[in-house]
Amino acid sequence: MDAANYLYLSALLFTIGAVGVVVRRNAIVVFMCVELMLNAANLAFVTFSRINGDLNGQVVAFFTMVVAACEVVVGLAIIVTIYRSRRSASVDDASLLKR
Amino acid sequence: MNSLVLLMLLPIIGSIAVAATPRTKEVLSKQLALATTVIVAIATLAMAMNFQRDNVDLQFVEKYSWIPTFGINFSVGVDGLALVLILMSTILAPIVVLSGWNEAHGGRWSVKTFYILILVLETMMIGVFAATDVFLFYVIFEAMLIPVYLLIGGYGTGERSAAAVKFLIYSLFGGLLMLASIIALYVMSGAQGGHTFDLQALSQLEMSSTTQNFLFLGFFIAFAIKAPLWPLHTWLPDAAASATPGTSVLLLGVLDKVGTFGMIRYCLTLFPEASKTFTPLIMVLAVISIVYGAILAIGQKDLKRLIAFTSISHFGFITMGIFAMTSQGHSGATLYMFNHGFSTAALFIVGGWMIARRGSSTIADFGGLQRITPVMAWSFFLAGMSSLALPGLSSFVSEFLVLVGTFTRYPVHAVIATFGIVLAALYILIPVQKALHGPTAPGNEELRDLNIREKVAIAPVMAMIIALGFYPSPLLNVINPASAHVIAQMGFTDPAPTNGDK
Amino acid sequence: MTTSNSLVYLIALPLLGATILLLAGRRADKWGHILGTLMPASSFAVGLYQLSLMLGRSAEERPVGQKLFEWISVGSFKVDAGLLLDQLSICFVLLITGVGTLIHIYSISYMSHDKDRRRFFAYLNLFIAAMLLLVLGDSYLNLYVGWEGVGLASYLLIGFWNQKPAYATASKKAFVMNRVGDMGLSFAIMIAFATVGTVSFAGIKEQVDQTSTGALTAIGIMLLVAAAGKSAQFPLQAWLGDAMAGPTPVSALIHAATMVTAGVYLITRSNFIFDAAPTAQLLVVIVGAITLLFGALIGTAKDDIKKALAASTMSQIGYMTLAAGLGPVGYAFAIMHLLTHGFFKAGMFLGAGSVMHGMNDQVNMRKYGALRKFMPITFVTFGLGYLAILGVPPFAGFYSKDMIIETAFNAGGIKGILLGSATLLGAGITAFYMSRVMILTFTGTKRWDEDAHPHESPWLMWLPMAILAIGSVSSGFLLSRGDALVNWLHPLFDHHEEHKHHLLQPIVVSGLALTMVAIGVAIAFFKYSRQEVAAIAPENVSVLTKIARQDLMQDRFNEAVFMRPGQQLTQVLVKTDEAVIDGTVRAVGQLAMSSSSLLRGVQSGFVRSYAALIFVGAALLIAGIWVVVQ
Amino acid sequence: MLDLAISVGQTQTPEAVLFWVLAPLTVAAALGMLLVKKAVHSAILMASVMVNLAVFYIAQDALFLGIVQIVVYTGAVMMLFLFILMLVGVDSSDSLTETIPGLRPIAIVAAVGFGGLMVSLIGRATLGRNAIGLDAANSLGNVEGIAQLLFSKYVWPFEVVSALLITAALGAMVLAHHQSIQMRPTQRQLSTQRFRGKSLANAAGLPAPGVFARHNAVDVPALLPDGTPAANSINATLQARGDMLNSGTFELGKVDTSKGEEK
Repeated sequence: MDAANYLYLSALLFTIGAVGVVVRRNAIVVFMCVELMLNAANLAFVTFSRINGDLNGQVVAFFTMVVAACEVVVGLAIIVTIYRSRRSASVDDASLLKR
Repeated sequence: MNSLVLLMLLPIIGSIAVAATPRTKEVLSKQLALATTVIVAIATLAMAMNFQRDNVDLQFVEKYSWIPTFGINFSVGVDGLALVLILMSTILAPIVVLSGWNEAHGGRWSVKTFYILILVLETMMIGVFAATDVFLFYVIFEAMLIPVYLLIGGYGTGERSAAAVKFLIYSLFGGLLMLASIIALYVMSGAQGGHTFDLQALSQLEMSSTTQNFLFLGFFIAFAIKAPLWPLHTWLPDAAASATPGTSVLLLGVLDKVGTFGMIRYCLTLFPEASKTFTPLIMVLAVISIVYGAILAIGQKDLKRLIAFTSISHFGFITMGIFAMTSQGHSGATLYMFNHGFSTAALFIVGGWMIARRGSSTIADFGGLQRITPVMAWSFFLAGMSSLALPGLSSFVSEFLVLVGTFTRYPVHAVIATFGIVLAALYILIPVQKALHGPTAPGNEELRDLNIREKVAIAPVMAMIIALGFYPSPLLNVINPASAHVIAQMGFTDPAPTNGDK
Repeated sequence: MTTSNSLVYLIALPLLGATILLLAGRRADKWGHILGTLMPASSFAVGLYQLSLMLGRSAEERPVGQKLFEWISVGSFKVDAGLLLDQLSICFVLLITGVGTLIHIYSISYMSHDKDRRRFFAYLNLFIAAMLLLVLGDSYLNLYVGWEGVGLASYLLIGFWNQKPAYATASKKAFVMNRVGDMGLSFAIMIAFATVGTVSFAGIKEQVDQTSTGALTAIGIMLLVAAAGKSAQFPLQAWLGDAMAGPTPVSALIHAATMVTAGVYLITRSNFIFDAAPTAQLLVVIVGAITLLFGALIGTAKDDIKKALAASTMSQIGYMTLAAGLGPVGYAFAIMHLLTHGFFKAGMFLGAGSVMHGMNDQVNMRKYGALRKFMPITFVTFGLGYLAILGVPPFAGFYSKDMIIETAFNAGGIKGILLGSATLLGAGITAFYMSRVMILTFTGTKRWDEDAHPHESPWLMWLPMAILAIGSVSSGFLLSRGDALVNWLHPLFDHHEEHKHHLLQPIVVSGLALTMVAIGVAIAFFKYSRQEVAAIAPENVSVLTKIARQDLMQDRFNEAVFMRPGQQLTQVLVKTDEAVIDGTVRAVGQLAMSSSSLLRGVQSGFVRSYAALIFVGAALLIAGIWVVVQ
Repeated sequence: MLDLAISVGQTQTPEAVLFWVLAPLTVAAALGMLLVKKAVHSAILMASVMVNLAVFYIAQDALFLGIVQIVVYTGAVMMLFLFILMLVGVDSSDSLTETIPGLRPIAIVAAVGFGGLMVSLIGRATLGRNAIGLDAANSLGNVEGIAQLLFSKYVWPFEVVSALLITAALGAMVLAHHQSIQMRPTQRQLSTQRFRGKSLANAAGLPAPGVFARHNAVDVPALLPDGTPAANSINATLQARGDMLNSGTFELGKVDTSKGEEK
């Protein structure tokens, strides 16, 4: 089987994740979509690791996971904070960047 | 003491001393500033005594490596032209400090900040005329905007912030174009014998006429904004109307001269061919400036704006003299720069006193001052007479030289420009009539005449105006060789008398 | 040329006086007028000394020069601060300092009630200095300094009582119109430098032969413009009437005897140019002829005694200009008329001042009448001046004016007849309006205001009047005896002795002139002496009178053609500058603002739209890579 | 493209089967994430994507990562998500109508462009050699291989990432910590507020849910004496989440007072 298929899958998942970030309003879902993009990248790393025959790709994917975990922790904390003050988890409501 | 660098350091040292004074002791900071400027003026005079008049090379040359990576040097030196302008700047500085003793009050910042800014500005004024490294010149050219911006925006009146921003943006725009040209010169110098910013070396560059034209425009537009040439002048009336009188003196008297100085020193030296190409256009703009500035001055209701517009007219004369490319025009233009510094200074200083006393800058609010405050009125009148180039006063010599010099090569331009002298009579006499003559306007009865400090401040200016009107030789002797040198470098000779082609 | 080191004192003394009086301020109030009078008097003494030296030398060696210092020297443009005293300028020097001193003396008394008398004397001294510089300068540029200097002094003196807005306006008007003339002088100097290469009298004179007529004509016309401005000649005459706003001694000194004649000096001084430029010369004659009639006509309708005299001055200078335009034959007569006119007109102005002094500064002649009995000395001195201006023999005007009329007739051809007729007509009208002044002021019934108490002026005032009256009586005879002045001036002018065909014999000319004068006097006598004169000017007068009262519409014309369009242009330009030029600048700012607010729409604040932008950006980046690796 | 073909090991066919079964499922789950209304459903679908990816990792000789993916991601991170979802409102559902005009078309165009270009780029990519496979690298075992790299070559990033993790944990604590802006009112103040307020309506305390109602659950509002439901008897959070039953449905029919009077 062609390892490139994994890459196609990775690209597809990444795109879906990106669309999700743009389209969905619920902050938590947006976050999940970001995770999806990260995972898609991880898949590509793992695949490249296999193609190149060394484990560097897997290590990077591992790091990505850790960073993603950090991001989730902080991100969700932010969501909770926002929710607490605004009673909403919609990213559109937090449009204060405008002014 | 013949070191330009030391001369530049003096005001800086003074400004540090001023900065060290406690905030509450305002008088001390004023006295320190005055002492510094007087010392600088004396030092400059002493230097001028040692200047060799007939030597057309740069003198008092000093060169220190500054940013070796880019071949940038801190190099200074003066010829007759630069010396005269430095002399003017350093003589004006103490007069500005003394005449505007109280104008820093009511500013946004403290009094001592005002004097620190003035002193820093003085250093830059010397540096900008003395710089012989194009990069150094550019840095000072732009850096000068900062103190002036702060002086207008922080201590001015009326719409001072808007005026300061307008001034800054206009100047920055011009400076940007010049920077582009300077970088281009630098890059080209790399291909022709090594990267350098040295003026002498850059003037030897060979470049195609198209390149020269574009680079010339980059420099020229920057200078045309500085020495407001129609139609790039609209920042000046706003800035002058909002600035304190002292700032206006430095702005119009010295800073704007950087424009006309730059035209001679940089435009003509670096791009002789392009200068010739653009001369017809520039001459037309200069003539328009003369007439246009004069007509607009006639139409002004605000004293400061009026003076600003008269300066636009005068800068038209200077530009015309420069590009007429005759020795009379050129020397006249240089002398005009010097004389204009003093006559405009007198107008602004005395006008500023009038405005400060009356609390209004509208001309119609004055009236009958000649009877209430005779000394002040006479000072204003004399300054006005100098501004309209009355023979016997300094401006006449320069204005007439410019006209004669222009006439020999561009008779039509000179003839139209001469109409400016009738308009000058109007724009001076109208405010004189409204402000000094006529019945005493209500609210003016109690105005005080000049006090001792003010008399001491204005006396040297008046003396200069009269003395140079009758005996301009000391200056002309310094200016002539430099002017002749530039004309000769450009490959021009004065037109010979035609005898009407008989 | 002989040099003399004392010429500079002629100018320096009054200049020193002016400086001291201006700088000393109120401290000099007590003695200012004395110093102010001593200065021109000592100048006069220096002048006399110079004259005596001059008389001791042969005609060719009479001119003396003095180089003070190098004034302007740039390239080939070299002008020294140099003075030149020759036969022509000594006439002026003596006239200026002599009449000047008398008028200073007169002013001591005339201005005694004015608390600014010191300032008045300072201005007068300044004027004397400038006027002397004008006539002593050895180049056009030096002359120019004096030229504008007298303009400044005139401005200051006309506006001496500038607390009255009308007076301030009058002074401004005078200065501005003079500046128009000065512009002509500038042009002349510029053309001279560009074509001849020098601006000194001697230098240009030397090269006249090598210079084209076109250039000389241009210089000549420009000099004429200058002369017209300074001497109130057509078309720059409008300021003179208003200049009467100044104190009367000023009108006598500046606007009758000296400054206004500077134009005639300029033309005579430039004789070598005009002689070589017939077109310019013709224009000079035309301007002179028009002005002499113009002024005379205005004079007939003026009720203001000073304005009537001013109109007369304008007319008389028209005579001089005309004479100067007639070439070598006319220069000396122009100067002679200038000198005699300096005496009688100054005397009459001082007389008018004396009348005003006694009549509470009333200037309206219709409010005078029968003053002969109350002011006998004034009447006599004024009357002598009157006889002189009429040209009644043997008074001064007879000699000088008849010479001009005669020369005009002898100009030849149709030109001579036209000019001669104009001068004759002018003489008649002059007789009419001067008689009118005489009759209205000194004879007839009292038409005074109630608070008027006319009295003779103090001796300080009538003494100068008397001296001038003596001059009015005798100067013509003295100057023309044995052609004294003509011979004196002869070396300066290229007098080619051409014995032209004399159209009319001198005696015929005198007869004609006297007839015209008699007619004029008679008309005035019947109109004003035989009929009751209204104290208030009648309104139901002919259109011509109305026009004449309005100075032949000269102000209307200037207003309609120059002033109002000028004002409108100014207003339009002020608005244009604001709206168009600054508007463009502001529009650029606005453009930046509006485009930024447009772009700000992209920054909606919605995280998702930023994310979308990032996404689009990423897509574009990939597209870029795609294209690159193609 | 052929260069990328893998000719390693004998697991070729089974892997292909695995891929072609799971890949569509993964894509479908991912798409579903986009399309479902409820966040909880999205989370479940996300979890399934992650499990699938874990399988793919294992299939590609990344045993360690596969396990970590399940343990850390699916186990911990997704649980965190669900936890927050519960906190925020487990049932709340998004409306899928777009509120920012033009965003959805832009997103779709960008997605098509991005995805298409990506796929075509991958399709055109050449490596210049055959894929190597991890057999050699994993000779000591996958975990040991990764450990060797992690503690030698990547030890510095590893340490940095650990610092990052700790910082993030701290940050989350700081963020989630509620800062009281004003003093907590004392009992006395609360009491004053209650009795000296504008009205005495709530002086006796809010009604408890379920009072006089047909049910006594927390999401059933109390009924007022006239039979109307009292909305303020229910916790505000329940209302905000929309978890409250419509109080109107609990309204009693109009009480016939006249009859009651008779009885």
